[in-house]
Amino acid sequence: MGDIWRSNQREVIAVIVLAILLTLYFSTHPSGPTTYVMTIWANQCLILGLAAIAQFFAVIVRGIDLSVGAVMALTNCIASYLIIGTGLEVAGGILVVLAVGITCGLINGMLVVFGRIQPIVATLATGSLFLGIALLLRPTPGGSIDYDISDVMTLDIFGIPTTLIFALGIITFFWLPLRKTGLGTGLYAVGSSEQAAYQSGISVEKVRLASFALGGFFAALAGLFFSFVTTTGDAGIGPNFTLNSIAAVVLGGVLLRGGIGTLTGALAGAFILKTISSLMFFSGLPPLAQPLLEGLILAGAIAIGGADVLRVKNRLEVFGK
Amino acid sequence: MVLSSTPVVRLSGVSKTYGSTKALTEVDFSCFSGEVHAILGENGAGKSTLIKLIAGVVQPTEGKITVNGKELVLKNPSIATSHGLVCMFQELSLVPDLSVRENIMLGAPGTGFGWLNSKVVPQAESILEQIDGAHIRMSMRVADLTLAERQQVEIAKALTRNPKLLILDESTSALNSSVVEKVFKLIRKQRELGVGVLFISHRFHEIEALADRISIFRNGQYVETFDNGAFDYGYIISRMVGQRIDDIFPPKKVFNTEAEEVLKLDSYSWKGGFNNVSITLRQGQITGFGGLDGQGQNEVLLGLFGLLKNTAGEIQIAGHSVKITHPKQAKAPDLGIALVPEDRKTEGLVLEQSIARNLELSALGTKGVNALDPTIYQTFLEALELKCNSLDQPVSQLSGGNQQKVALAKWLALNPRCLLLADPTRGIDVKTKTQIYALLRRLADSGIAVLLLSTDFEELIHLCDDAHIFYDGEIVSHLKGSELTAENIIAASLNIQTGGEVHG
Amino acid sequence: MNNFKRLIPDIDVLVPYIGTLLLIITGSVIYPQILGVDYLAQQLQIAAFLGLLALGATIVILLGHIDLSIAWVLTGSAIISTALVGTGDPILSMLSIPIALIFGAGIGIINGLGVAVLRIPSMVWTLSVNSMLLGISVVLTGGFNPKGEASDIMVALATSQISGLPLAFIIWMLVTAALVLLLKKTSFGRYLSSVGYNEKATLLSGVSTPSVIIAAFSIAGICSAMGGVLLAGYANQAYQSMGDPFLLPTIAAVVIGGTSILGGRGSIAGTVGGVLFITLLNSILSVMQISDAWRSIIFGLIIITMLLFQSLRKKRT
Amino acid sequence: ETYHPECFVPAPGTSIIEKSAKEGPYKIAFVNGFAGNDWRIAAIQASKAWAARPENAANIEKFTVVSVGNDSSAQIAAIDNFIAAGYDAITFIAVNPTAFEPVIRRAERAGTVLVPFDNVLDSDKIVQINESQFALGKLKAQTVMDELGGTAKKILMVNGLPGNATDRDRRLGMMSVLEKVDGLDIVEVVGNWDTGTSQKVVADALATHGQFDAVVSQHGSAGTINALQAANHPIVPMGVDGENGVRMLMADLKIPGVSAAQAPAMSAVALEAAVSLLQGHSLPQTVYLPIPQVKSKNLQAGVNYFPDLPKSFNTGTGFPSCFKPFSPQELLGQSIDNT
Ligand SMILES: Nc1ncnc2c1ncn2[C@@H]1O[C@H](COP(=O)(O)OP(=O)(O)OP(=O)(O)O)[C@@H](O)[C@H]1O
Ligand SMILES: Nc1ncnc2c1ncn2[C@@H]1O[C@H](COP(=O)(O)OP(=O)(O)OP(=O)(O)O)[C@@H](O)[C@H]1O
Ligand SMILES: O[C@@H]1[C@@H](O)[C@H](O)OC[C@H]1O
Ligand SMILES: [Mg+2]
Ligand SMILES: [Mg+2]
Repeated sequence: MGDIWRSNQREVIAVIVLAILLTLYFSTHPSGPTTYVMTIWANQCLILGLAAIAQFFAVIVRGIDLSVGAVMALTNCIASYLIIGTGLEVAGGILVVLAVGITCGLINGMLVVFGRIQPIVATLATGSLFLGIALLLRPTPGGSIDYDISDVMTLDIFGIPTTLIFALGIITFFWLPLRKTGLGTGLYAVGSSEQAAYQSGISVEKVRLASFALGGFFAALAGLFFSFVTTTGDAGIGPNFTLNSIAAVVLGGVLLRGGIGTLTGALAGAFILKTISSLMFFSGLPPLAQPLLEGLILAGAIAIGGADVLRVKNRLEVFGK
Repeated sequence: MVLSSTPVVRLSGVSKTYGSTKALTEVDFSCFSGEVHAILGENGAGKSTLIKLIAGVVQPTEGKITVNGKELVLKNPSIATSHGLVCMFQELSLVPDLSVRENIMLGAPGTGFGWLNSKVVPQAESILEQIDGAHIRMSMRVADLTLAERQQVEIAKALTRNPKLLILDESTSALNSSVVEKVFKLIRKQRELGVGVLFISHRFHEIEALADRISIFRNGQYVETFDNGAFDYGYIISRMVGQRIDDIFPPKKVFNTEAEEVLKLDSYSWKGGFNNVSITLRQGQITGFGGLDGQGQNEVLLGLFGLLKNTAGEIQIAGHSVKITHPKQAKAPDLGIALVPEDRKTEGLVLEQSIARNLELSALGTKGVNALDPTIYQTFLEALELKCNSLDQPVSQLSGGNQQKVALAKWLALNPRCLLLADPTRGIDVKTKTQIYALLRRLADSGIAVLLLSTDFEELIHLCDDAHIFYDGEIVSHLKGSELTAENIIAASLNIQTGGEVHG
Repeated sequence: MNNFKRLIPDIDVLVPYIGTLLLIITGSVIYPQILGVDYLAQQLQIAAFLGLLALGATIVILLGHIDLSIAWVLTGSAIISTALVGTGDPILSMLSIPIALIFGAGIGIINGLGVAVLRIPSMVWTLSVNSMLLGISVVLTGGFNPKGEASDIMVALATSQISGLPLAFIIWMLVTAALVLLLKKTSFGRYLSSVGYNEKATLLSGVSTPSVIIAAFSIAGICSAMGGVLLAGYANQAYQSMGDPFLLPTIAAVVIGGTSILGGRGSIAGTVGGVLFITLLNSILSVMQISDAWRSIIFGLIIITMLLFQSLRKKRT
Repeated sequence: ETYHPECFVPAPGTSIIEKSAKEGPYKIAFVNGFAGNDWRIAAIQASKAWAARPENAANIEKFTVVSVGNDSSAQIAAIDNFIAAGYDAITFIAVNPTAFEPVIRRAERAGTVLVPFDNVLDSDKIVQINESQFALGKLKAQTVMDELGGTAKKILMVNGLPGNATDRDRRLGMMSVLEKVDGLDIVEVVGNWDTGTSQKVVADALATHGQFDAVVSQHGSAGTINALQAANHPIVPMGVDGENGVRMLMADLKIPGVSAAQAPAMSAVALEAAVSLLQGHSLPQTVYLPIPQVKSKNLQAGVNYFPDLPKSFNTGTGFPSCFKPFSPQELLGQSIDNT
C-alpha cells in the first residue's frame, strides 16, 4: 500500500493541484462550469496535454524533445490541406497526418540512436527542419479543416467534453495497458539505467526508437486537435508548445533525468498549466500585470515540487538513487 | 559429482580486447552442467569480461563459444538468456526506478515488447523467502533497497530464468554470511538439478565452501583448473598473483589505550538512522564497524562527514566538541576527516575524468595542501601499486580494484586525522586487499585513527583493534582484542547476546 | 591511444572554425564582398552579442545545466541601463552599466538557488524565471514608460572600432580570455566539470557544489547582461523582447562548439567557433535573400551534419 | 453622443454591417495575443485610456483585457469564454487571420459583437478595424519614389515577421509601387519588425550590395537607420514606421521621406466601433483608418514626436476623426490598475 502511494504520489499531488486550480477557475467564471465552459477548457488543455505526452515519451527515456512544437506545426499545416471533403478523404487525411508525426519521431529517434546525438540538440536541429517544411506548405496561415469532424472532436457527448473523454480514453485504453507490456516497462528501464536494461535483455535501441516514434505520434495528435480547434493551418504555432510541454511534464511529476513519471502525470501537468492561464480571464487582474502573475504562479507551482528537498535529512538523497 | 561429457559452455581460443586493453587472451575454458565452477583472479584478471562474453554483453574479438555443443554467436544478453545462460552481474542488472515485480518480469525470455509474464513473480517470491528476503515486497522500488537486498532480488530474478548455466559475478559481495549460506543451499540445489554454475568471488571461504572445481585467471590469461581442496590458499594465491603472499593481514600491534583521543561520539543519534552511538577513537587505533548490511553503520560515517542534517548528541574531535555540517568543513585540516564512500563508481570517483583530476579534486581548496603537486599522491600510489598507463587515463578504464586505490589515495594525500572507510575492499582481489591492509596499518602506526566499516568479518578480526557491531541502528556489542571472533561477531550481528561488552 | 584521446576535443573545437571558413569561401563565390574587410569586421561585431551570451551558456552547460532565461535577462539589463541613462542624472548614467551587470548576476543567483538548493531542473526553473522577467518588464514599461537612452559609452562599446577591430569583438575576446583562465587555472574551473560529470562524487570530495552552481549561473547572468548592454548600445535603445531572437542560436552555438549538453566536457574555444559559424550562416542566408522556410531547413540540415560528423567520428575511435 | 461616423472610413467596395441595438451599459473584453512588445503594451494602454474617458465610461459596465500569448487556440478559448460569460462585445488582435470562422459563428449565435483590429481576419462577416496594410506599404514606397522623381536603380526593402498576414500585405503594398519602376533592383531582407534584427540584416545588405537609392522598412526602422549611419551610407529617402525614436532620427538626420504609423491607438477605435454597433449604428465591414503619417519636413518635436519619451514609444496616439488623441500622460495615467 505504502509503496503504491510512494510510486504514485507525484501524480496524485498533480491531480490535487489541478482540482484546486479548477475549482478556483470555475468559481471566478461568471457562468460557472457549464458544458460549454468545460468544453472550451478541456479543448485547449488537451492540445497541450497531447504535446506534453509527446514530450513525456522523450523524457521518460532520458531525452528531451525540442521539436514537439515544430511537429505540431508541420502536421497542422498538412492537416489544413488533407482533412477536408468526404468522410473517407478526412479519415485518410488523419492517417497521413499521424504517419507524418511518427516519421518525424523516427527521424529524431534515429539521430539519437544511430547518430549518437544528444536528444536535446538533435531535436533542436530537426525542429528547425520540420518548421521549414511547414513554412513551405503554409507561408502564411490558411487552408481549412472539415467543420463537421472539427465539431465532433471539439464539442461534447451527452454534456461531457469530447476532448475530456478522449483524454481519459488515452489513459485507460492506451497507457494503463502499455504499462503492462515489455515496451512500457522497457521505457522506464532504459530511462532509469541503460546498462541494467541492456543486461536484463532489453533491446535499448528498439525501445528508444519506439519511444521517439510514440512521441512523434502524439505530437501529431496534438497538431491534429489544434487543427480541429482552429480549423486552419499555421506554421507559427510551434514555439509555445515546445517549452510549455516541458514545463507541463515537470509540473506533472515527470523527472527530466528519465525513468520516473507517468503519462497521466504529464497530462495533468498540461491541464494545470492551461488552467493557470485560464485563471487570468476573469481574475480581474490588471492586464499588464497578468503575465507577471502567470509567471509567478508557474514558478510557485514548480518550486513546490522542489520544496520537499529542503526537508531531506541526508544530503546525498537529493541526487536520487 | 558426475560431469556430463559435453560442457554447457566451451570457450576456445577466445580473446577480447578493449581498444588497447587486452582483457582476455587465447582463453580455452569449459564449464560443465552439474558443477559449481569457481573463477579466481585479481581485479582486472578478466573474470567479468569472461562472463560478459558468455552472457552476450560483449562479443569476443577472436575465438568461438559453443553452448551444449552448438557454436553460437551471442549477439546480446537476451539471446544468451534464451539459451539458458543466465548471469548475475557485478554491476547489478536491476532497474532502480522500477518495482521489484517489474524487475523480475523485465526481459524475461519471450517477452519482447509484448505482455509481461507475471508467472515468474510467485516463483521469485518463494526464492526470496528461502534466502531471508521475505521482507522484500514485490511492490518496492529497487532504488529503495539496500545493496544486499538488491543482490537477493538479482539472485531471485536469475533463478526464475530457469538457467542451464548460472553465473554469479561477485553477486554475494554485500550479503552477510548467514544469507550467503542460504544462497549456497539454493545453488547446490540447482547443481543437483544439473545446472552448471560459474562462481566469481574474492572471498576464499565462500569458494572453499561452494566450489567443485576452481579455475584461475591472471592478466587476462587462463592459468589452470583443479578440484576444490586440491591445493592450499597459499598455492592458489601464488597462482593468481604470480607470487607468494604469506600473510594477507599485517601483524597486529597492541595499541596504546592512553593515546590521544581523535574522535569521541557521545550518544550520537540521527532520527530513523542510528541511535545512541557512543565510541572513542584514539590515535593509531583501527576500529571496525560490523553488523548486517544497513544497520545504520554507514549513516554514522555519513554523519561524521557532514552529510546528515539535524543529528543529535555530541561529536568531539581532538577533545573539542564540533558540529559538522558539510564535507568541505569535515575535510578541512582543523577537523581532518576523510571519507572513502561505499560506492566508488558513483560516489568515490568521477569516472569520466583522469586519475590525476580525481586525485586533485579533494585536495583542491584544502588549506595547506598543494593539490597540483603530484608528489603528494605518489607515495600512496606506490604503496598501493596502482596499475595504469598514465595518470591522464580516465578512471573508468581502471579495474575496480585500481579504481578503489585512486579513491583511497585521493584522501590520504590530505593526511587526515581520522579516516572513515565504507567497505573499502568489497569486490577487491586478495593482492589489492593485502596492499590496502598493510597501508591502513602503516597509517594507523603513523597516528591516524581509522574507522573501518566492513561486511567481511575476517577484516574485523584480523585488522581491527576493536569493533562495534550494529543492529537496528544501535551498537549492540563492542568487541575488543580476544573477543573479536567470528562467533561473537555473527552472534552480535544477529543480536544474539554472547561474549563482549554488551550495550543496552 | 591516450594522446589521441586527448586530441579529440581539439578536433571538435576545429569543426565550427572549418565550417566558418567553408561558409566564407562558398559565400564569396556569389558575393565577393563577403571577403571584404568591412563585411568580416561587421560579422565580428555582430557575433560579439551572441558570443557573450554563448560564453555564459557554455559555463552553465559544462555544469550539466541550461539557462533559458537568457532572452529576458538581456532585455531586462538593456531596459535598466538605458532607463538609468534616460534619467539624465550623470551619476546614475555612470552607474548604468555596473547596475545592469549586477542585475544579471542577481538573476543568475536566483537561477542558481532554484537549481542548487531547491533542486528544480534548470530547464524549467530558468524558463519560469524568464517568464517572470517578461512580466516585470511589461508591468514597468506599461506603468512608467521610462525614457530610455543608451549612453555614449554603451554606443561606443557596441559600435566603435579600434584599429579596424570592432570594440565589441575585443570585449568579447577579453571576456573569453578571462573565462578560459577561470576554467583552466582556478579550482572553480575544475569543480565546474566535475559537477558536470558527477555532482555527488564532487560533493563527497568536500566541494561545496551549491556554491559552484550558483556562481556558474551568476556568471551566465552577467554575460547575458553584458550582451544586453551592448545590444542596447548597438540599437541605441532598449525595447521589449529584444532578447528573444538569441535563445536558440546561443544553445546551437555552444553545442556546435563541441560542448556536451550533458555537462563536463566542452570548451570555450569551441563555443567561440560555434558563434562565428552561426552568425555567418545567418548573415549569408539573409544576404542571399533565401526564403524563411528554406533558411530554417538549411539551418537544421547543417547543424545535423555537423553534429553527426562530431559524434560519428567519436564512435569510430 | 459618442458615435463618430466620420471615424469609420469604409474600405473600397466593402459592405455595411448592422446589428439590432442593445441596452447599455455593456460588458466588453479586449483579447490581446502576445504582450511582451511595446506596440501591444501601447495598444492595451490606449484601450484603457479610451474606456476611462467619462463619455465612454458611461456606456461600459465592465471592461476586461487579457493577453493570451502567441497561441490561436488559447485566443479562441478566451473569446469563447467571454461569449459564455455573456459579454456584449469582444475586440481582439488576431493571432491568426483564418482561425476564427467557428468562433464567429458561435458569437453570432450568442449575439456577441466581435471586432478584430491590427492583425485582422480574412473574413467579410464582421466589422474589422485596421489601417490598410497594403496602403501602409504602398504609401512608404510611393513616397520614396516620389522623392526620387520616379526613377531608381536599387532599393532596400526591410520586411517584417514572415508567415504573418500583416507582413504579407505590407510587402504587397510596397511591391505594387516598386514593380512598376523599370530597371529597379529590389533587395529584400527580413527584419522581423525587430530593431536589432533589422540593424543586423541591413548592415549585411549594405556590406554586400553596396549603396541604395532608397529604403523602405515595415517596423523596427530605427535599426535600419542605425545600420545606414554605421555604414556612412548617404542620406536617402526612406519610408519608416511611427516609433518615437525613428522620428527623432529622421528629424536629426534630415532623412527625406515619410514616417507612417500602424497606430496602437486603433485598439480604442475598435472599442468605439463595438459600442457603436451595440447601439445599433451600421458600420462598414472593413474600416480603413486614415494612416497617421508625417513627411519628414513636417516633423515637429512635441507635436508628432516626443524627444523626452522613450524611443520605443509609438507616436500613433490617436485618430482625430474618431476622438481626441491621447496625451502620453493620459496613456500612462492609466498605469496598471484595471479600474
Ligand atoms: N569495457 C571495457 N573497456 C576497456 N577495458 C575494459 C573493459 N572491460 C574490461 N576492461 C579491462 O579488461 C580487464 C579485465 O577486466 P574485468 O572486469 O574482466 O576484470 P575482473 O577480473 O572482473 O576484475 P574484478 O575482480 O575487479 O571484477 C581490466 O584490465 C579492465 O580494465
Ligand atoms: N568504458 C570503459 N573503458 C575502459 N575500461 C572500462 C570501461 N568500462 C569498464 N571498464 C573496465 O572494465 C572492467 C569492468 O569490470 P567490472 O566493472 O565488472 O568490475 P571492476 O570495474 O573491475 O570492479 P570490481 O573491482 O568491483 O570487480 C573494469 O575493471 C573497468 O576498469
Ligand atoms: O501591427 C504590428 C503589431 O501587431 C505588432 O505587434 O507590432 C508591430 C506592428 O506593426
Ligand atoms: Mg569483475
Ligand atoms: Mg570487475
